[in-house]
Amino acid sequence: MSALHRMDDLLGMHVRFADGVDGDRVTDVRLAPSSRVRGQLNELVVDGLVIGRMRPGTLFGYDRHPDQGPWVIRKVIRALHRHTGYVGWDDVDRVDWEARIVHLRTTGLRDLTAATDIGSG
Amino acid sequence: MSDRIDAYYELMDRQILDHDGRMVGKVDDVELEERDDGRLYVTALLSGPGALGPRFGGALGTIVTSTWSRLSGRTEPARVEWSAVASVETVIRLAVGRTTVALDGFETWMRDRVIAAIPGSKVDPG
Amino acid sequence: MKKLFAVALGILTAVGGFVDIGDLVTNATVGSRFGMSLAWVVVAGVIGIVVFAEMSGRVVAVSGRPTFDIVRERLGPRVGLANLFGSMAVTLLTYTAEIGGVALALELATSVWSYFWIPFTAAAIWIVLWRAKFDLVENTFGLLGLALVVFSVALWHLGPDWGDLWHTASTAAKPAAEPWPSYWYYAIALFGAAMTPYEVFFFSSGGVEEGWSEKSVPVMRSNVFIGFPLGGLLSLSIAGAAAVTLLPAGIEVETLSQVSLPVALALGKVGLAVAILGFFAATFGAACETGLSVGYSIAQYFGWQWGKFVRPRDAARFHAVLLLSTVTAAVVLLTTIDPILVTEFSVVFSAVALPLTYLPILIVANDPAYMGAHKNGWLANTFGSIYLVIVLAASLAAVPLMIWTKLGTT
Amino acid sequence: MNLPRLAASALGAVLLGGCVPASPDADTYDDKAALTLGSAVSEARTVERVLDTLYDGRMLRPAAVTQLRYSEDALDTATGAFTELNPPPSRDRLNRRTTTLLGDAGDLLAQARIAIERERVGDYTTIADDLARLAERMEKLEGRTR
Repeated sequence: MSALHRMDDLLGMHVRFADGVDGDRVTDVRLAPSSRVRGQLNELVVDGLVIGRMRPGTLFGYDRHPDQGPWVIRKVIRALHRHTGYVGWDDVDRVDWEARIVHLRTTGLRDLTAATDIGSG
Repeated sequence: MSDRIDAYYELMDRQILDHDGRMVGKVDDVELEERDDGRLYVTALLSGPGALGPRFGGALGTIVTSTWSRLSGRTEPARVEWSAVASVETVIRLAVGRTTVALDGFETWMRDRVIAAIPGSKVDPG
Repeated sequence: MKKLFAVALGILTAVGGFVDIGDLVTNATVGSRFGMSLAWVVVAGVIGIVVFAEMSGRVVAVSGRPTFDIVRERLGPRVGLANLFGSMAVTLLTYTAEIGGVALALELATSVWSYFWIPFTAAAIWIVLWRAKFDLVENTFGLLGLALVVFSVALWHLGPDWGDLWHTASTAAKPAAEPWPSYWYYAIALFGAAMTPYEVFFFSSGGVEEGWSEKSVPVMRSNVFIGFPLGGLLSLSIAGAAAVTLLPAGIEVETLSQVSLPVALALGKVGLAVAILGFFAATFGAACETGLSVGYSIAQYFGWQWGKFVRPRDAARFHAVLLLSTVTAAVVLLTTIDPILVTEFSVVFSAVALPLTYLPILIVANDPAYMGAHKNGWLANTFGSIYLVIVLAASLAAVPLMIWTKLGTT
Repeated sequence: MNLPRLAASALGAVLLGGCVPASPDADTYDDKAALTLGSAVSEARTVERVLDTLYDGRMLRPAAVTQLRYSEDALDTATGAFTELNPPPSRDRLNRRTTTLLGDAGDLLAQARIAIERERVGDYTTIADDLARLAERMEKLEGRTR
């Protein structure tokens, strides 16, 4: 039986590292095209989680584009989001939807790089 | 479509256009299906107060959701199958027309009940 | 040749459309009490709106995303909704003031009580929003608004001591009788009048209405870099005319007819008639812009179809919002509240609400995902950052000063 | 100073927790007198110019009628707000002088309205000159009080 969930349930879930450390949360969900095509596009699959503190500015993009201006905002937002990092899906042990906790196999975060390197649109 | 997408940064809360470029709604949420391989697949885009309400959380969220479900007579929000999506840019373009996705019950109600009654509503000002 | 005409038309409508009831009242009031000592604020406000409008115009031309799409995409639905409420409260307040302004202009032309005109004005504005083509509205009232050039002619005709005017302006020499808190209160009111949020809601949504693309950026820039500063000159002329004729006589501006008094003194009946026409066109055009801005912003937040480029029946909720906000504004005015007072509240709360939309636009103008190669250069970011600080400071100081100076009356 | 503005400033004052008491002390009374006189001067000088420009054909009649309506209303409101204050004993003379001047201003504005109504162009300049002199006297008193 395939369970249905909503993206917004994933956002803000608490994250527990393999060594029991928690306090960080899911601030974004990285999707990647899967091998199967449905309609015009490949189906998207959750490929990883952006993890950090739920502070203002998660959607501003300064954690993804290190040189994004202006300087004054970049300094403030990057300081707020200095803990932000990334885990691949294979680093995820399991997602407890009821307790809203993501259990990880790893103890650390990888650096976050922009998902789409080219300026889309 | 570019390679990988960050859901909140590039998909959620984006404007959805039908294949004529007509605005049909926002990506108010995204439906994920947990399959046997344990992975979460995007199966549909969700639009309308039924999807947006819960995201407000708290009293506002419940009010929005319950009012919507009472007025629309539905409990599940409107869905746009992923197969209907043509491209993901700064907007989400659909491969189908707006009648197919039928996202906007409120729009149709307002058009038929109020706007159509006012003379000149069919005149193209262009 | 056609392109040249389009550019010229764009600039002219930008000039004619720049001044609204907030600019008319605030500049005349400031001129009559502080002379030209607050002129630097008008200059700062014009530069600010040029920076802000250019950024939002470039964002919509390149990414196709008008202001409130961006507010929701970059602040999320919850903060976006709070932003929507704040911005719409101010825009509705401005819409009410503009409709009141039209009624006051009609009162001036006919001596018939302004409240008599409010239902007719509101109906006329709504009919224009319902039927007229977008650029028909823009061009007609933009060009008619040029009648306000009569204030510059009047100021010139009054033959003031330009040296003295320049001196008070450049040294911000506040008249001794006026206390400093009132000076700063009116500085913020003037700044709010020059940088009113609806101007950017309308400007960016207009980019979608007119189908801008990357190729439209140069024309957009000519409108903004030439049209807005010339519009700012009109504001300065209104303040200058009041400074030269009303300040020495101790006349404090509290009515639209006092705003036009300097023109009568300088140019007589014909000048006054042209000024009144200018009042009507400026406020009617601004009323259409603010009315549309309410509809644009709410529709963009919820993703409803909006815009004059589609038939009303295809943008039913958008037009329902236009109808509802027009009726609301008319009802508020019919409580016989003084439109001049509504205007004063609208310019101050414009300053309060400005950061709500200034910050997201500044961020997105730098976001490669939206702008690609068209993102802010160092110049846009330098001015953008300076004005971020100014806009935040004005926003924080506005309400405390309003209470402290009791709307500038003490 | 018209009613809604006064209401708004009262609201402002209340927000500050310092609403204008019905029996203010001497300083507050002086401030209110100066403020009221200032507003009366503004209305008197406005109507003076309306009459002058109307007389030499530089003013549109509807605009003049409209301005008279607002000036009378503003003066009436300002006078009302001032006369309802109980002056401290030390300010009885100021109270008498101010209320007399405000009364004269009210009469002149009414005369101006009637003259414009009847288009008695001959009276425009006489009323305008009276207004100019009255404004002068009010301004002097205001200067001494502020």
